[in-house]
Amino acid sequence: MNPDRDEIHSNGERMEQWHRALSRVAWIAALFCLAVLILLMANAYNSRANDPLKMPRLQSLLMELNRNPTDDALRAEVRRLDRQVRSAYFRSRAFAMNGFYLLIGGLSVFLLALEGMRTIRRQLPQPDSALAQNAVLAAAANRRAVIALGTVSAGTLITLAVMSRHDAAVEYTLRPEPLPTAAASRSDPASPLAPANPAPGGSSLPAPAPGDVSSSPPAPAPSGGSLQAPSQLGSTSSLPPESPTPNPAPPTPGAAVKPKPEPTPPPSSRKVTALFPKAWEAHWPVFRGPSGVGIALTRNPPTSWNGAQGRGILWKTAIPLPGMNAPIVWGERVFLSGADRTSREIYCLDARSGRILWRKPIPVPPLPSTFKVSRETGYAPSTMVTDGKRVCAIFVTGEIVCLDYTGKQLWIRSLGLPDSLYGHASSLMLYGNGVIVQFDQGSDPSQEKSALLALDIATGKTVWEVKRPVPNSWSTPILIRAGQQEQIITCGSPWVIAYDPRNGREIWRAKCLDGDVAPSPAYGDRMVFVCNVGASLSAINPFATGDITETGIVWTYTENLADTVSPISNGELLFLISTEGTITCLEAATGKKVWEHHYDTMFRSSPILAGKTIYLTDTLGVTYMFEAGRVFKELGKAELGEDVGATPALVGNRLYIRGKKNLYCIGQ
Amino acid sequence: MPQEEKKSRRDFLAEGVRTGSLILASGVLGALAIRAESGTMVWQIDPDRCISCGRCATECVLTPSAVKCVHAYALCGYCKLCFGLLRDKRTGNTTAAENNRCPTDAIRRTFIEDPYYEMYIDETLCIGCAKCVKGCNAFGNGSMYLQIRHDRCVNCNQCAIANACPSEAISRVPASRPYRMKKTIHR
Amino acid sequence: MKLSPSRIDTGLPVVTALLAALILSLWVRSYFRTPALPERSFGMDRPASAPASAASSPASAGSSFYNASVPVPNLPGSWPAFRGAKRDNVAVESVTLAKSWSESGPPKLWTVAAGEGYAAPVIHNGRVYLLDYDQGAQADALRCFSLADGAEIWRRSYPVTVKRNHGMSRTVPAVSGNYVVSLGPKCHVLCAEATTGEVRWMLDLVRDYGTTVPEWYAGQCPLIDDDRVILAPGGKSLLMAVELTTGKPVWQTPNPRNWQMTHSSILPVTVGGVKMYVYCGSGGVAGVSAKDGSLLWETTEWTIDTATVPTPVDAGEGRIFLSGGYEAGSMMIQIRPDGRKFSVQTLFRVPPAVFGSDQQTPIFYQGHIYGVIPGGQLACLDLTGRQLWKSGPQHRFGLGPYLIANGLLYLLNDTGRLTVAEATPAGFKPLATAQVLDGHECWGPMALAGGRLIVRDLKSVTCLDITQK
Amino acid sequence: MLRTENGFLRRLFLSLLRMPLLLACVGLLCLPVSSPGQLEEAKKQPPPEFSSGYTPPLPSTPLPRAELFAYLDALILLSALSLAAYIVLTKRSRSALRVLTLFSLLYFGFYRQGCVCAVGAIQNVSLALFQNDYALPFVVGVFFLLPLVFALFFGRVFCSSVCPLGTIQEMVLLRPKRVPLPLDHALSLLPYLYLGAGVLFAATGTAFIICQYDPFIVFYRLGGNPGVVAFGAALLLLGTFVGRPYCRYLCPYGVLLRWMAPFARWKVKITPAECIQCHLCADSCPYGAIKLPTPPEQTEDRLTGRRRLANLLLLLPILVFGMAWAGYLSSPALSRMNRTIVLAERVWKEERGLVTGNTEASQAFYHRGGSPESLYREASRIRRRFDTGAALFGGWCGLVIGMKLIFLSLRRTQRDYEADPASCLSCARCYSSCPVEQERLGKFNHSGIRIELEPRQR
Repeated sequence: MNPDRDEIHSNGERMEQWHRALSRVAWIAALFCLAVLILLMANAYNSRANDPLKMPRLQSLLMELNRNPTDDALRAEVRRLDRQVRSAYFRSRAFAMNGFYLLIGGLSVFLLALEGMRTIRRQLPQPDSALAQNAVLAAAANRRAVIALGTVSAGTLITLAVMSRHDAAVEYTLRPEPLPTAAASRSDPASPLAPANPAPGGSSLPAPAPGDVSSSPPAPAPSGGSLQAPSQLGSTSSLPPESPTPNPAPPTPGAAVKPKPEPTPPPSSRKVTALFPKAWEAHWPVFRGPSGVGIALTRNPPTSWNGAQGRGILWKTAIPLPGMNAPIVWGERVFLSGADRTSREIYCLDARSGRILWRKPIPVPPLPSTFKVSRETGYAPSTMVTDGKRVCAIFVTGEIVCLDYTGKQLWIRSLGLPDSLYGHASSLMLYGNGVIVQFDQGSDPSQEKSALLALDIATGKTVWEVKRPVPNSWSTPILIRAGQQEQIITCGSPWVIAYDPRNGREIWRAKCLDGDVAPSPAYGDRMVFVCNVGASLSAINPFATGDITETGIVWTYTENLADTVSPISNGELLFLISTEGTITCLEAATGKKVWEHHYDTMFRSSPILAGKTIYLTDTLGVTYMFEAGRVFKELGKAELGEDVGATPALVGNRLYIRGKKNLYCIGQ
Repeated sequence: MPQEEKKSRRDFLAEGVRTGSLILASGVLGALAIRAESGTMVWQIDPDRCISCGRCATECVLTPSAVKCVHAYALCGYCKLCFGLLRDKRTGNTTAAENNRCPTDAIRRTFIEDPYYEMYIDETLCIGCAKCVKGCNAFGNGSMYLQIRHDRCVNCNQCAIANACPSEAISRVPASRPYRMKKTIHR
Repeated sequence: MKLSPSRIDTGLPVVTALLAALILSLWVRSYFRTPALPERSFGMDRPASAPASAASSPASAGSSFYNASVPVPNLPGSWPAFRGAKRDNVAVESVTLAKSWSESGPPKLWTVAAGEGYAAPVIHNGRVYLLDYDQGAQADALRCFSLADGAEIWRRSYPVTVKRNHGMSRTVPAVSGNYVVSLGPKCHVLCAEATTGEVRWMLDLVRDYGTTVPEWYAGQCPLIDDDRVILAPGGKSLLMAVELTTGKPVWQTPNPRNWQMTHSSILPVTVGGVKMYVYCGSGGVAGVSAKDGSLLWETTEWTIDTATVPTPVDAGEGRIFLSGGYEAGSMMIQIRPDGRKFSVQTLFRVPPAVFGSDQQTPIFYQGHIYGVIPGGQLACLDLTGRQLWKSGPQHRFGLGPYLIANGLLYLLNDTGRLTVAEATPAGFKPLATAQVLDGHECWGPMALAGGRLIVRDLKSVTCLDITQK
Repeated sequence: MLRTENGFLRRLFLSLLRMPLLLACVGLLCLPVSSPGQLEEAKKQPPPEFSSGYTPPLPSTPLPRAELFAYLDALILLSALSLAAYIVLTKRSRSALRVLTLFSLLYFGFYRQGCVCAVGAIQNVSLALFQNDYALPFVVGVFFLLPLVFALFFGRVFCSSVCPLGTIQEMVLLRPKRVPLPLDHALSLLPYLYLGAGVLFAATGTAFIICQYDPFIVFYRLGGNPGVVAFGAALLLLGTFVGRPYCRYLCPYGVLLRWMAPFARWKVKITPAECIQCHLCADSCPYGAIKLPTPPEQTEDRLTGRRRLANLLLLLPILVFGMAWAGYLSSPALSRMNRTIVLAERVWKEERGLVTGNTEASQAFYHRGGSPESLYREASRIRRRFDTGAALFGGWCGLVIGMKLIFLSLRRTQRDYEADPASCLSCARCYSSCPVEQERLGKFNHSGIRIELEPRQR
């Protein structure tokens, strides 16, 4: 015997043995899989009876039990069945999961065995001789097959086409724009919804002659005298950044934005600009900066700091009494107020060192025990104003006080304890020599408790006062110039009202807010923006008089509305910040959403725009800096290390942030 | 060498196509991805839209469903007579099987102080059937609601429940904000 | 070491087969070995020790307030008890009521703040009475206001600890002559002088009559009938009458089946010349003789597991209309004299989609029944149990109250929007609507006297002038 | 893109005409509307007054898989693709490829549960292209793009061993049978139609049908729609003797790869050197991707062929426009896949009393206080998209059928046995059938006949 041959033989023999072994294993694995599959199916079938969501037997037992509530045997049966169903459900779930794994395992063994068998019995390639066929005939057959399938698919489409048009329900699309009140509003010119004829000059908004105020609906006559306009107006070229606004995009149907009712843009002279004296430009004399809408005029604001490490912090001064009011700055002086239940104080700090130059306690009578303010408001929520010589402050209790720069009290008067849900919190404003106080209170507007007042900053005497048809609110007014018309814009529920700052005469009003109104208005290019949670963000055309609810609201937006934080606009874009942390960027002209970004935090203080950067501080003291552009871009983030509720002040190259306990000055 | 020339021309063409498609594809995709919040999206239920129809329990690709009941304690009225827990038709106010609404015994209550009880949901037992949600919405504060739990959800490209949802309550949300919790601020 | 060939082709399959069989048997075994879940029972969630019911004697530790300087206006009209003088929620006003309002709605005369709840006022002799809960003082407070301007005339309070549990106060006092009677959330009955608020007598139904305070506190509004106060304490007696002047029991109906107190109130009705009081207890409905409190009839057909809130409605000719929430729907029963007793027959029963009321009591008016059904729509039912109309999905009123005055239906929705509509079986015909309250849960019943409509939300009470100017 | 200039101008004109009306509408919308949502809000209770110092716990919010892992997936995809390209083109090893296949099956299949895959990503890309409110997640973009880029350079290496849909079919292929060529050609139209439908429904925001009817994902997830499970099981059973039925006759992503692969810089070559025309490899491809040399004799004269081609070229525009028209007409039926359309039609009918009762969806719609008018507007907007989309889809179907016929009528000459780069799945099976390859590997033993070739069973 040739040992070599023998070896080959025995090798072949062994391979045959292996082949047989694997074939048997494959059979076993197949049987195993089959068994598992059958058991799984049996389990699935069985578990249908134990579906906890469908238990007809249990349901009928329960109904029976409801008929015989005293039948304890029935009750026990219900409990037993309930337990059985639940147990069976979870048991069969576990069983099925394990079964699936076993099935996969069995299949793997099966496939592996087959693979092994194939490896043992290799075969030579055996090309099919029939492959070499007539190419022309083959191509013809191929074409026929393709045509057959093509016919089938075309037939399907045609069947669908034939079927689909014979249905009444497609009719709704035959009218692309629904015409809800077409007939009504056309035929009835007296209807309040019927639009006025377009006025000459391209504007379709009804524009009664100026001065014809008496004809506009409720325009309460203001009492008292008049204020003088600020002597010299600030140049408005630097704010807001003006951009040549292209024609607003035509409305897209179905968008969340209401179409702009004016197809042609108003003449370019119709611009909304800030209203403040030029002398204010180097200071921060009122809430949210000289413009009152949070636009800082500085060119090189600080961009990074850290309160805990002291990096970038020029100084930090503890403020003795708490207050949610924001610091105001004039020259090298910083003013703020603080108060608790028993005392009210005003502080003057040196802007260079942070030293408290003086602190002035304001004598106030003790509060009645019934008077309560919310913890979040505190006793000094309103920001002060200064005209460069004097500072005025108002407290939650309605006392308004004026001091000179040495801390001497010039006058004090009380507007009475406000009947306000959270306490008076609207900040003061300043127009010429008039301190503007939006003193909204009461829950029922018909009681006429709310008023807008202008007090002479020198004497505290009322220059004019006008009653407001709104309940308590917490929003601070802003001053704007719409074309040549100076206006105070006030927010209340439901009315947004514009007054002439000289005499308090009402210019226009729009009904578009609701709820507890706290955010201040903003303005941009040609519009005024107001918002509150529960209502909407509305863009109002301020070039009008009378009740413009139906004519003056250019667009509205209803998502992620602000309930505390005021919106801010750079003219082209509008930024809406919700307390819950969502920042929405909208196109100011159309209200279209440009972007949205969410920070997982809470915002209560209002944003500041410096150059192209928006500074926004959250309640934990983290200031987020992001670009006021068409794409969200975070430019930086800086921590103060202390909770913050007040809006910062940004003047020169210094940023002042009031934390819970300390005032920080940030800069180089 | 026409053959060679032809070949090199073809290669050149292929090269051109390759470069062109690369530039085009990366340009288009770059433009698509540059939009804000282009991170991972996950599926979530808007509790304000949910009508507790019960499809979440049956339509999810997972069994039991990735949808579970979440309890917003800050919204809860802590009722002793909790309609998320107890059936409308009862024989007494005990939590025994005949009075309990939950088919899998996933809701437990613990006594806090008179008259308040805390409801706790055992997610290992919850199958997302929305029976408690329906009860809590009908008679209670609506503090119980369904959410897709992301420790279970496999984040299908097309959510099977979203397809079946009659109230279009399920949509994609950024993975950085994966829940739509009910607002818990009382106004 | 080489494997013997003969061992491979039998050994490997045998090992595999054994393994497969083992795995299979383990898997199948796991199905039968999984421990069953425990049975769902009760008791584990109960408080460790039952809270000791503070058996206080509130009458002694009360406080009061009386401001004699508040002028009491001489205004016409009266709404002396829950659902008005005839307990039918239908008012006949001598003034003309406005059928349309300006945009701002009917003028608001005054608003006063109240503790959280749904307790509604009654009006009598220019005074408004309200059983309020004073959260600050932790006390029930029976308060009296001037109908003209809402100025508080007097207040009588006694300490009771009530925690927010879907509101705190929820009962309507009853006033008759110079007495006002109230039933507090924890079943304290107070009788006070209507003009000064001086306490006449007090009862603690829990302590004295074994009442169990219902879930979410008592909702029963006491009934004054001549010189008696009719109460349904459950517990020791199903119903009882006490003297209005002294609080001494006149008669007590035994309660052998231990029916509990519900949120439903007592309906006086006369059938076949016999005056009786009809009450929905926890276990059914019963009628007792007004004379001596003897049980005239009872039925266990009508029970609602969760809470019986609406009061039975007298639908005339011995018909009693019962309705409820929690899927109960409605039922009409017929009471007929049957010898010395009375027989009860069910005329029809309808599901809640046809008619049912979660909280408010429906109104029987000119042969038809009006009420807000689950889902919030107003519906009209005829006396055969047929639904004639629904207000439609655009007109929903939630759990708010409604009443009929001079043929007009006044409906308040949950959020304080008042709607006036014609009360006609021909259909829902709204006339005017206005937002009159800003708060929510405007669930307290309304009271109307002399064109002054008093409405409330969770935290305040407001008086509206709904007359035609 | 889908909005035509013409329609836009018409709408602008109409909206100018309706200006007074719009003003009225704006006024109407400003009036306070009380919706059921507000009623719901009103039902909420203030929080309980706890006296025992109890503080309510916060509901837990388990987070989804971290974004980092998504990037890791992309990295693994890149590595797997690179490895596959190396194995297929340089190492030319089928066994190494099998190991990678197994890895992909386990990782992309069972571990990552088949999501996100490149196949489904087509729809995300279409949705992002046509719906402005959907942003394409970066990683999905990568999953979509990477296999295509690799196909541009290395052929369809993604199909070979990375795609989770392909690997599971690769595993079950036991006894490959040849699919009759006409059937193969006809069925190969299906992926194009499927792609068209997938893009249409994704771009209109209707559904992701490719994912919805993904037949194998149900196995990776151990559960899913019973119908899809049955479909998947059927495909796997079919796949035991028909090579990769899904990849060849359904996969829409394969269409894109098919377009890229012919331009690949490095392609699968059956023989490492010169083809010796031994035709041993002819039957080695289970996927029918080996092109055979053209037989020398032709029985058809050139003129007939040319005439047919000319006819087909003339037919093409007719086919395209005819099908586009049919598609446009069938858009109402197709659009009923969209839930908004279905809801709008239902509400429309309900409002007019054409049907009685509510569906759950219409009930939910009324419950959330939706305005039918805005629903109709939205539905009309979707319908307009569908009109355009369905016309494009029909045109696409016509184009695909016509082009296929034209390609089948083109006369090509080929001398060697070559893998068709468009349909070659780079599975590396053919390599071992080539004697030249065996020689390269040194498996020819000249002392005796010992050829180890890829096993075949018949």
